[in-house]
Amino acid sequence: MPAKSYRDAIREALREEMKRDERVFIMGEEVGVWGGTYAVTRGLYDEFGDKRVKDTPISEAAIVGTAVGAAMGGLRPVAELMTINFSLIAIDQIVNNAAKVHYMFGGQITAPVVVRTAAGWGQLAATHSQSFEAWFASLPGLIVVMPATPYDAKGLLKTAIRSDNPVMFIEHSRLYGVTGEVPDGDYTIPFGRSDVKRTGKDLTIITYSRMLYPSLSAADKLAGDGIQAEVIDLRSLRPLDMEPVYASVQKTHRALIVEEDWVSGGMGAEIAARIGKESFDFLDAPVERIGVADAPLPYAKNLEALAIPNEQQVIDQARQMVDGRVQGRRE
Amino acid sequence: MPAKSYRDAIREALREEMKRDERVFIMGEEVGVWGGTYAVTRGLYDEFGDKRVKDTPISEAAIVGTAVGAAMGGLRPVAELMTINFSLIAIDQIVNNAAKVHYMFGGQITAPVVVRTAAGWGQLAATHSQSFEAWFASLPGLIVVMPATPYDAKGLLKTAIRSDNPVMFIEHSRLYGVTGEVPDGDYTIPFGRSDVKRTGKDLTIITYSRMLYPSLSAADKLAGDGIQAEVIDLRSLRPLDMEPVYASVQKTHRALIVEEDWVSGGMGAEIAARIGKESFDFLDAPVERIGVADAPLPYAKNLEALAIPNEQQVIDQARQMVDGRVQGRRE
Amino acid sequence: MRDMPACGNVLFQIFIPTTPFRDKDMVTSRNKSATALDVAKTSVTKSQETLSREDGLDFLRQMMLIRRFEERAEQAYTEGKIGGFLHLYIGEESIAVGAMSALEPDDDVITHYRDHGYALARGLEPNKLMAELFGKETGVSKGKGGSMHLADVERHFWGGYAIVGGHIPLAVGLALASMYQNLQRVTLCVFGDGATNIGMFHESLNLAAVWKVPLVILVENNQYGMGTAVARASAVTELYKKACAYDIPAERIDGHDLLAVYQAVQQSADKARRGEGPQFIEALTYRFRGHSMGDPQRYRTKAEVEKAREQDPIQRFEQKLADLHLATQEDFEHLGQEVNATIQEAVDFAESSPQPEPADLYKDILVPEAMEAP
Amino acid sequence: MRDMPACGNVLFQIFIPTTPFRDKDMVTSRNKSATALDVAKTSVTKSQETLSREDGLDFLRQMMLIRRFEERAEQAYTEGKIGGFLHLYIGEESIAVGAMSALEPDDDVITHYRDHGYALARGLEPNKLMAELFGKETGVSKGKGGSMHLADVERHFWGGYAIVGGHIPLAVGLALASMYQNLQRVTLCVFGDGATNIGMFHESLNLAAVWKVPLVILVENNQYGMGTAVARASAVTELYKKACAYDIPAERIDGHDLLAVYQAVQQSADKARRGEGPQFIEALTYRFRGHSMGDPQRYRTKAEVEKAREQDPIQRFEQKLADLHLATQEDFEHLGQEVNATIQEAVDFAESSPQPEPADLYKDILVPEAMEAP
Ligand SMILES: Cc1ncc(C[n+]2csc(CCOP(=O)(O)OP(=O)(O)O)c2C)c(N)n1
Ligand SMILES: Cc1ncc(C[n+]2csc(CCOP(=O)(O)OP(=O)(O)O)c2C)c(N)n1
Ligand SMILES: [Mg+2]
Ligand SMILES: [Mg+2]
Repeated sequence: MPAKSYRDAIREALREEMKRDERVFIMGEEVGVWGGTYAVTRGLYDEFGDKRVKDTPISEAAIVGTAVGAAMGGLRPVAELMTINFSLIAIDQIVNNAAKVHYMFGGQITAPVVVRTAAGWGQLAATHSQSFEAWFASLPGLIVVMPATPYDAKGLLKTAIRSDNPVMFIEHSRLYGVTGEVPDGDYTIPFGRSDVKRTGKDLTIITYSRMLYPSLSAADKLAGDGIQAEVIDLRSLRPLDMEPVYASVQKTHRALIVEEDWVSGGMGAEIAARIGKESFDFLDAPVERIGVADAPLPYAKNLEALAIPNEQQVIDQARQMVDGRVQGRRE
Repeated sequence: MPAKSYRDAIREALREEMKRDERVFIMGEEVGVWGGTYAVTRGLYDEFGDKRVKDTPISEAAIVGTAVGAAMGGLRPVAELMTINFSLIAIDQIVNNAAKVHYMFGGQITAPVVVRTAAGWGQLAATHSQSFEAWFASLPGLIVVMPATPYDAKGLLKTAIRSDNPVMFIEHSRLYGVTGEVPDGDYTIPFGRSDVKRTGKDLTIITYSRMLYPSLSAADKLAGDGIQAEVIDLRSLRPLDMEPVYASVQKTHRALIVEEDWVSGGMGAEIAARIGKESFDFLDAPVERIGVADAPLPYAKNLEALAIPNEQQVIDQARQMVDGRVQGRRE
Repeated sequence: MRDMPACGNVLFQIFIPTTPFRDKDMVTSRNKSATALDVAKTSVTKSQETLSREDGLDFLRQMMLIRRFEERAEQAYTEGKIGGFLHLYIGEESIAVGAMSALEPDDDVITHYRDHGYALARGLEPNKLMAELFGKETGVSKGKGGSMHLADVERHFWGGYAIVGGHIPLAVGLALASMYQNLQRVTLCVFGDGATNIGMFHESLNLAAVWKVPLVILVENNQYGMGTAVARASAVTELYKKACAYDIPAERIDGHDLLAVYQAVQQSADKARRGEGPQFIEALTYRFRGHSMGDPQRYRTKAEVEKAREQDPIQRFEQKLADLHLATQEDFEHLGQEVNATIQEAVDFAESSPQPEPADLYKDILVPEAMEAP
Repeated sequence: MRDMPACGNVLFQIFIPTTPFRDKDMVTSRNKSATALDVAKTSVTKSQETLSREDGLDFLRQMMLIRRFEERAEQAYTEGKIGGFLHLYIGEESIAVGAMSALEPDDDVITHYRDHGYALARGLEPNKLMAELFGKETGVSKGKGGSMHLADVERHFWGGYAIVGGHIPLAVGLALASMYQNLQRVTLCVFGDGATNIGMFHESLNLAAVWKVPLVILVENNQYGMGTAVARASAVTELYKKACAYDIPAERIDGHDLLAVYQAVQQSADKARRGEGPQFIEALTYRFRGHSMGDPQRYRTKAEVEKAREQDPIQRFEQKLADLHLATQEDFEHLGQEVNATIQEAVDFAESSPQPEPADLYKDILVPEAMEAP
């Protein structure tokens, strides 16, 4: 399979779906002439023209709401919110329209809209470094995916575009350059399938999006110490596929969640709560969570580096958890 | 102590604080001439006039943002959002301004604003029956309180108004008529103090806001069966005071969380995750969660009744958990 | 001195009443003679001159149907058979009937929570509407939506929405879908005076104008957003002037004049259909009842309401039909009986319909995904 | 035919360039002679006729300081010493300097992320500003804010904000605080053309006008919001006309004419101070650099930028001073050296300042609560 970047994989999915289905179009700030601020949509405006690739004014509520309305009216909009931080301005449209119209009108209306957006950071300071996936994942009526690899990104975006449901498709600004094997042409990945990205028997690391990478590299280093970590990439946050997690914990007896969000109220809270219930009889140590420092993100490089979780934290936490096993921590 | 309604207790706090401090004022939709759609601010417009009690246009982002700006400029605004559902329109102002300005500018700016709003339901359908307290509670830089009793409401609102921090003060539309003992005159309740509303040794029920009442009445009924439930009212959701919870679970070995929010990603997720970690060695059964059905709220009365947690569910769940103990469920 | 942008270079002046408006204060800027329109789908304009007895009686019947529907709904509400919020449209019926009659069947309509009038005028069955208010399985939205969320996609009636202004961007999207697919459809989007102050109004109108989508905005200026009078909430009280910030053609009409509404909507829809982009209509009206059930109405006097009631659109239209010798008191009484029977049937239907099944709580949250695991 | 609201009953016409604007296309509606103002706090109006050498050189110095600051910041960015987003103001300096000079020291100022010019013109120390960009503890915001979040509350400079339009309601609140406390303070709120399309703009202007708060809105129309030309994003391209939807007096000025900016802001501030409510100024300008570092600038031609550069506000102001015989080339060179030295010192200060302490990560999240458990 050819190696492609996460960015190119996403663009490929967009392009192929636009060619496949006339109803698919893109709208958002700077998606056209500029080519997308993260260059994801580069070239599409030239190829498809301004009917299919629509630049918008800076008005996130109108962007999402218009996309939802167009979806109701029979189109397949892919709306881009430049970053997930700006989704707050549009969140009423996501919560109260996208995720509600199907149910609230007794099933007669569908809103097959995809909202693409990007989490991320990089000395962008407090208002531009947030990650609200856990909020979206709490909403019945919405599908939330957050792929980590180019392969998953392409396959899941195609599924999202073809789905009759509203989908939040959350990318990550620091993954766009990451490469991986991506088939040319068509393939899809269903929602709600967690993916075991590495197998192991001593510890289960549950993660998604960019945190997959420090988790995997931590697992490599841990293997050098004789600790075999299983790494599970959730990929979909709603529906959330916990079966592979429970199966893994039944084997490893230890679960560590690694997310790039505030720990308090993040995805890890829900995952830990579910493991705590469903794997109660199998846990040999408390479920641990690693995430962003419980502070607004600072601009200063050194402080930001302290705030974002990294490989070393994963290694340290994993070691401590497994040592706990060795020492027979459980009473 | 005189008995007062939750509504009157809140009004009393507002009135007393307005008399105490010229800088305190109220703004929001229908807070003035109408007297508040839930009649909370009734009479204040007549007493204080339109400088201190300001009706606003329907523009939630401007309401909260203007209040934050006025707080930065030296006032003590109490902004009302008619219901917590409409907070979504203002959420960018809460997240990115109220909760950020102090940190982002290195401590030089403060935003001593109170945003009062009400959760609730009552055949109001999908967009008007939501409860987003868990979202707000995930935000560093914000204080979130959600009182259940008239006494707590008055004391916490006074603390909120006097605090130099931004506070989300979340009331409940179905509690306004509830009465309880409330002292005349001044008293305050600090943030971050969970309150044990009933003691017990067999099971810890952790709850807040309206769910305190079915939890307490369930506890009464359970007592008839010889099950003594301890009921803890969190009161503040951020800061979240977990010490009384851990202390209780150390005694009861069982924790049940009852919330009036979707279970998935609700406050209960964070609480369960923390108990799972901090009380790992003391739990004799999985932490259980009771909350709203995982669906948008329907209008139909019978369906809504199915969706909202009730006393019976608490009783059933508690019995099951305690029976588990009796049967020595732990491996 | 500096320039004060004079918005609305109007050819007419309307007195905005602080006390209830009077008919004689209301004129419209509309050119009374219908212009010949060069599109296929143009309805025949109905003016005072061309109004037939049949159309006149039908308009009246629809208004009476809405009135009676709501009176019975109000009664059912006090009996505890309807819950939640119930927003009555009483006094404003001429707008919904005039507007719906002016549209093509496949034009898209989307409105706010005060939606009974639009639903009925759009031809939704009274039985299913009343059942929806009763929260029954047979309701248009299967009992999931209630009074504020009536919809019928087959009739291109996209529903009532309860977040003020929240449906305006949806309307832009519906209009875009029509344009994108080269359909001849126009979207009509209805909301109140209060909604013109929310950000989504601004974002949506701007986007609609930039993209020139076939959208007709119909603002029902009933003088109040809940208890807040227009002048206390909006810096500009002639609301049609807000359209100037988007270069959208706008006009203000007497909403209690059914034919004026009909003509304004028809002409605006034709323009939008022709590709002239969004159009804006402000219809002056007055809400005879409280905002919803249980409104203490401290914000206005009884006298003001009484005065406004003198301009009841139904009475006015009856008078017009009588003046034009198109109908008699007897016709009106006959219609009244017909309408009463229809509504009685609707109430009976609603009463006797089953509640949704418990399992319906979890139905229609998501469309089942076609895609399964590989 | 129906009424098209003609917004902005203007006494003047400005050609909006699709290619870069030229000076001669720009005129302002401003009455050149300053009106006598009946408030205590009125600054002396600076016009071409009354400009002193001292003021002239000071204005120039400030513009040069901003320019040099940003050139060095750009360099530091490419060296990896500054991170995140860096939005240069190069080409727009006349607006910040003109505007800040026209305000009283205790007037409140709040702006967007393109804030270096305002911070410097408001008198914040270059050392502390550069240190902020370098993410150092000695920065104005202790390294927590960076380029987009410069503030100094002592100078009533409430900061730069990075959510487009998100600070506009804050400005309304600051102005309300001033009015509420009977202070003579005016709030100046700055943002770009792109921000006029967001809902918060609409909500804020309406509320400001309804409450008549002492607010001056200053829109920097630099022709683009990122890569989107005004006409592609805004249905009305003469942005001052948007104020008509709120009955706010508005004007459009040549932003590259420092004295025009000065006068417009001063007069608007005086009116707001006198209780005439919010005022609106649209200053036409052009951004010489990319939106931020790493802008591929596909949305405009090199030629367009080159053409615009001919109207460099610094060069124009030097020319004006020379024409008025207020200063010579030698003065300009001298100023250049002075400014270079100041900025070199700022860079040295920033370089040698310590990073924040690790513990600072958790500092200033909340103000410690006075209240303790009973
Ligand atoms: C965003 C939002 N804010 C507040 C409310 C509460 N609310 C419901 S209707 C209404 C008044 C709307 O007035 P208007 O737009 O004039 O319509 P009318 O009810 O007069 O027909 C308000 C404030 C809401 N539903 N949504
Ligand atoms: C709500 C929001 N949407 C999008 C962005 C991304 N963004 C940052 S600056 C900008 C352009 C703003 O243009 P304008 O208001 O004209 O100001 P200028 O940068 O030209 O000075 C955009 C879209 C943002 N920061 N906030
Ligand atoms: Mg109204
Ligand atoms: Mg700009």
